[in-house]
Amino acid sequence: MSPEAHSTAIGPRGVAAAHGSTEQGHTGAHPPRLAHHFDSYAQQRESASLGVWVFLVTEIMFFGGLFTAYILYRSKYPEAFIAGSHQLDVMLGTINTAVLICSSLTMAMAVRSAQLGRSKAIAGFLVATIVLGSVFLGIKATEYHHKWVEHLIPGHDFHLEIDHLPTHHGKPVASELPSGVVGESRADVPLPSAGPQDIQAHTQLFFFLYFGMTGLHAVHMIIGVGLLVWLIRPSLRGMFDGNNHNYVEGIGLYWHFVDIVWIFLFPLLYLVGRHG
Amino acid sequence: MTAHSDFPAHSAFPEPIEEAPEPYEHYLNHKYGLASWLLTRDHKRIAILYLISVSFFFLLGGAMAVIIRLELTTPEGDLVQADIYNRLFTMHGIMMIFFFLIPSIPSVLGNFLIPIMIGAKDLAFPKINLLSWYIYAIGGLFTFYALLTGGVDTGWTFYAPLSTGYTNTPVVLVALGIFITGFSSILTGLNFIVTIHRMRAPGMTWFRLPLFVWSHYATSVIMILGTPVIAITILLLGAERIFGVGIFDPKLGGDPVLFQHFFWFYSHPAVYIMILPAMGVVSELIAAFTRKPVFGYHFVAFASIAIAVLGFFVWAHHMFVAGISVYAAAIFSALSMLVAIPSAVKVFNWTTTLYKGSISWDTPMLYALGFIGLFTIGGLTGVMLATLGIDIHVHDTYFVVAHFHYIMVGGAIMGYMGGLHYWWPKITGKLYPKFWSKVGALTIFLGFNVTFFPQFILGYLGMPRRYHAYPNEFQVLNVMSSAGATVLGLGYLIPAVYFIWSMRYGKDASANPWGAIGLEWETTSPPPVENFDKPPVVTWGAYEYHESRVQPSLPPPKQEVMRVT
Amino acid sequence: MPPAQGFLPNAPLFPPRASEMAREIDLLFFTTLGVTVFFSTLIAVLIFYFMVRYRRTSPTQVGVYQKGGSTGLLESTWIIGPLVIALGFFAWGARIFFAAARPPADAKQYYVIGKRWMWKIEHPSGRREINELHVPRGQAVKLKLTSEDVVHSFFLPVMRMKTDAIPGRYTTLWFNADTLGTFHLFCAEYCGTEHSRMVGRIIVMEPTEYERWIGGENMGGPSGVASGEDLFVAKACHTCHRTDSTARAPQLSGLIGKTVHLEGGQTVTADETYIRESIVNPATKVVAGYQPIMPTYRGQLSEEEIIQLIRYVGSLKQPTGVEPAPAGKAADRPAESPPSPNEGAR
Amino acid sequence: MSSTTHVLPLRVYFAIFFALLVLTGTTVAVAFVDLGPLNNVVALGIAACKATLVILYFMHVRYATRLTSLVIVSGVFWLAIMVGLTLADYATRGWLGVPGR
Ligand code: HEA
Ligand code: HEA
Ligand code: HEC
Ligand code: CUA
Ligand SMILES: [Cu+2]
Repeated sequence: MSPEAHSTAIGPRGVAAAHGSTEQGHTGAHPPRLAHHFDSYAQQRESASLGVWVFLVTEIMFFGGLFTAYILYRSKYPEAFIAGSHQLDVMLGTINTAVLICSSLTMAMAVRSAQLGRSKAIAGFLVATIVLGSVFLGIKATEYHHKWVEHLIPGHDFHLEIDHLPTHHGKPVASELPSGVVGESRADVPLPSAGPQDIQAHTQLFFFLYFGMTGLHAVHMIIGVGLLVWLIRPSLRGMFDGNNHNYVEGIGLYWHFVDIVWIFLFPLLYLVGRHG
Repeated sequence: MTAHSDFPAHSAFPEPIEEAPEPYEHYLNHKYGLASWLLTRDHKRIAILYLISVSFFFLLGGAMAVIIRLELTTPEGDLVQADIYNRLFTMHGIMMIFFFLIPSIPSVLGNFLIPIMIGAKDLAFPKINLLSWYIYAIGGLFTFYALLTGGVDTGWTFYAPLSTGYTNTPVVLVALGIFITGFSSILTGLNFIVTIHRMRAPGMTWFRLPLFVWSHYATSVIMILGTPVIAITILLLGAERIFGVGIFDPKLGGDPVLFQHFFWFYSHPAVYIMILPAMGVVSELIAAFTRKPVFGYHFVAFASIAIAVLGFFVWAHHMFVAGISVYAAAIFSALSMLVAIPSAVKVFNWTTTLYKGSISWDTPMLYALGFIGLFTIGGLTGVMLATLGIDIHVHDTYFVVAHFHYIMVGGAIMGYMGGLHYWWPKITGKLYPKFWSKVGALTIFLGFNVTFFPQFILGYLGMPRRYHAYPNEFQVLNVMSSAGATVLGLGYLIPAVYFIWSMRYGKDASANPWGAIGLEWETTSPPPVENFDKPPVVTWGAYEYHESRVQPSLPPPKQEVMRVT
Repeated sequence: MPPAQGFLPNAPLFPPRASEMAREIDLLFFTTLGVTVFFSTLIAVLIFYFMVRYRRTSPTQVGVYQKGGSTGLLESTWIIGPLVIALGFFAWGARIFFAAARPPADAKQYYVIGKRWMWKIEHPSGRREINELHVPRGQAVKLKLTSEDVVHSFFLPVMRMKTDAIPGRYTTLWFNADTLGTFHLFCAEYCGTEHSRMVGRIIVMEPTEYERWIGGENMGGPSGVASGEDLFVAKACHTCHRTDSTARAPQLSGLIGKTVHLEGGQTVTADETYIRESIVNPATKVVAGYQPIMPTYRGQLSEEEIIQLIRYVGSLKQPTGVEPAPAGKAADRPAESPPSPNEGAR
Repeated sequence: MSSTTHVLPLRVYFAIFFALLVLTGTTVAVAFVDLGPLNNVVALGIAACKATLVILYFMHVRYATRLTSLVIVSGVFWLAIMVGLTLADYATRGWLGVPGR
């Protein structure tokens, strides 16, 4: 199953031994910041990185449930999803995407500095990442507030203002736009009489998914910011160098992952049926 | 050695290490006090913490099973009220599955043995290991608290919209308990995967790994890929219940069948979380008590992986009559047939291993052989359930109840008991009375069959499950089942008593009381804190029960190679 | 067929059966059971035999070391053998399952509503009963199931049939009873406190007797179709769904079974679930060429009333002379929607 | 299995960074152009490209072990199982023309 299965004749610790930094045992002096049960820095680092990656896979599946629900309901209620998406602010969404990409860059730089053992630089980039992350969360909070004011919180006095919907003049263009199972069908929602009642119920589903997905994402961001804050002190103390920067690297991987989730959330939530 | 009259010296393989100097330091006695347990990062002590907590939940779940069976002795439903009965089987299912069987073998035996079996000092992330126990305990406390306040009555499957809109029991509390415990499962799986990849001793190649380790690797894969889905499902369920949004509620445009998809996407693979570790145990036992290499090692190893992967493709076989499309039903039925094949491979390879073995009738082996037989019955009835035409009739009847108890009680628990009996001398350094352990094993086997065999017939007769009262003509079989359950319950008491007894009064175990091969038998019983006094280097494959192990002058066996024609 | 008697008079070991399908399912069941028994016995016998034959005789004894281990031949035998058997199960089971899913065209249509904790049943004639299902012998019967609250499951052990009743949708179960008698009806999907009391009886009668029974107590009460027609007027459906050319809404005659083209290019096959959705959530699937002006009737109609309306709509026959177009596109639709590129949109 | 870590030159990071920003701009711009069903394809395609860039360079997977790639691929694969088989049910509902089947 594993790629090493066939190639490695001896176990990973045997490989580590070949690199010469092993066999400290509990008799010899154990190197600083090498946990007692590891033989070498390489072993420790590779364990940590594999651990983080495996964890990120669980995160994929965690968000995956929401994505599945999203796909299903979007294909069931395309109009409602368009109507819901039009309630979101593309501008803010785009800015936030950019902010998050910047923060990924600063995070990557922090990891690089850690690899090079530059304590001050690590801390600097961490602070930059924290600031950018907080900006993202701030903007998100503003958006949430708007939704609250506009009664777009599902289950809580949800009400979709009719005149917020983009009105289309003239005949519906829908029939010119065939689409598949998973796909939006039309430019906008023509709004004569009773239709909106349904749209309203199903738009509530959209907003539930919106809050569910962005909310979980935000929770991950908050945890990430917390972890970054916690990292500042050890990095200033020079804890990290080429041998030992697992914490910076692991938290960095996590941060990038959260960025990737947003990369998918942004078009799925903000950009549905914008054209037309 | 000869002092242990209960366990005659199996001196086929000499004790690998000299008897330790009398009071020697091991993981149990190197520190004392509650804090040294609750703050430990030693995988062996954490395993003990798990052992205590899963046993607690087993007794709790078992106690509920006893009341369930008592209630079902009469058709009227007169012992407890319907509401209570519903809570009983729900909490029975939840405790047994989420808080007992899923963590049992991996977190107790796996935790204790994997590092030793691969020759490591500990799991890759000892702190996370401890954390996972705390998470488990907190989740357990939530659920236990919910139980004290009355428990939930949704069935362990939590189907919407019953669970989201109709019951007024503390669903969110229990759901939260399961959600939290899920993370403990994830962390355990993560730890195992990294440990197996990165912590193997020099010379411990993938195909020298004991099959126990392979099956735990497969289990861990399921844990990390499946468990997050139940977590998100539970979050959605909670959100729907608390905020009244309709992701599963048809009144608001949601779809109740989507809940079932999500739930079974986890819960079907989860049944393999429960059985794979037991299969790993059985592989160890069969090898040790036939003194033979497991027949078809590579096939058995890859069968574990195949089960883990294929197990994710079959979930909707729980939903054949739940309004899914017939085409989807057909796909899932066909895929369910495929997943039976790796199980078949295992069963046949184990049986063939017996051929020309040196078969000992020690207690662990009795459990292992019981496992094979009962798992075969349970598994084949599973295949019957996966057959579309049959499931229309027997879905949600006692046939299903019998199927899964055959696999989970007759299979997984037999494996767990066998493993406990096999490694108990290693874990505690004590021997238990041989006679009573055999009496216990036979009582459990008999009680088990009397309890659950009649349920197959009940199921085909059409008795639906989760029924608190039932038509008169089902009574005879139900009484039989209840009688069996009493025997079964008493059967479980026997090991409970002598295990506890042995911790104080049992004779000391030698390092290798069974004369078995494996790194865990090459260290003292109980093992020292960092598992080995000298870091081991592996030069043998697993189960190399070969004369050359005793007489080094003999040529070693050719490495077993996979030959596929 | 009397229930087979077990060793005790009131403890049958085999359930009664009353349809051809039940017999087929039993045959499949016993075949698979035979395979199960065969393999379980095989394994058990081998285990016991080896256990005794190769019992360890001295504490130092070692098993025979098998050089080279398993052979590809053996392993492929027990991979391919069970695979073939299991796929055989699958094929046979799937055949029955599909047959059980497709009701014959002449099946009489009943409606069943599950509600905690009772079954409400409506006969084709409009007669209603609770927890009892009277059916004529020798007549295919098709049940359209739905639920007012949670998921239930309509289970007739004697027919070896069950189907879940799901809120917001219709599901189908059919059977053709061939044996007279009274048998169990259960709710098989756990639905809350009194789940185990959501039980009843199915009574198979001679057709003549059934006619008498239907006529006998049905004291001129409105038949389902009649009251559906009343509702159609009372709820003002007819104001839009008219038959003349000024209609603002599509004509409903001959709707069931037709392929409907929707706004956005999708198509659906009109069935009960679709009609229900059109009434309760009309804007979800809008017929191509129409404005979504139909008001929602959510919360204004009970499940029974919805069923009345569906039955009424289903009873509206295609105006004679106008055959439904093969593509399912109704000739009376003014829609100019293009042929859809996508089939099977649901 | 490298035992020393791989330090990437700065320009790689900046190149990726700019590529990500450009792709973000593109995805927003394209969303306002009517491409029919292609809109979804483009939106998801761009997102996938961006994710791949982040994974390969910011997360160093290009320079990591094959095991790491295997872990990622299996994550995506299992997600596909979940989405694919669930939708396989919904997409085939009604093919038989019998409600609920
Ligand atoms: C440890 C737990 C466990 C395990 C391992 C299994 C294993 C299997 N299960 Fe089971 N199952 C459950 C626990 C488990 N199950 C539970 C808890 C439920 C009920 C859930 C609920 O609703 O509450 C359930 C329900 C359940 C259903 C749904 C029934 C219903 O509700 O209608 C189905 C249907 O397909 C099924 C099938 C199978 C199959 C095909 C296997 C296969 O993996 C079995 C494979 C094994 C063998 C086949 C035996 C060995 C093979 C041979 C000896 C060779 C000969 C083989 C052939 C000729 C095929 N199971
Ligand atoms: C690991 C899983 C597991 C285990 C071990 C068990 C163990 C047992 N189960 Fe359980 N069971 C489930 C998982 C499990 N069950 C699940 C998932 C369900 C479905 C729930 C649902 O529908 O939602 C279920 C449902 C279920 C039902 C169906 C209820 C219904 O549908 O109405 C029944 C009925 O007989 C039953 C019985 C038993 C019995 C007799 C045991 C015995 O093996 C228990 C034996 C153990 C003890 C008895 C405890 C130890 C001994 C003592 C404490 C001493 C005192 C006792 C005596 C002196 C008698 N179980
Ligand atoms: C205000 C006018 C109006 C009223 C009142 C009305 N409908 Fe409709 N109905 C429409 C329109 C317009 C459509 C087509 C657009 C759509 O599908 O929403 C339609 C569509 C339908 C359809 C789907 C038809 C098809 O060809 O697929 C059904 C079924 C239906 N209505 C039943 C009813 C019933 C039953 C009632 C009364 C309880 C009712 N309608 C009341 C205007 C109305
Ligand atoms: Cu209705 Cu159970
Ligand atoms: Cu299953």
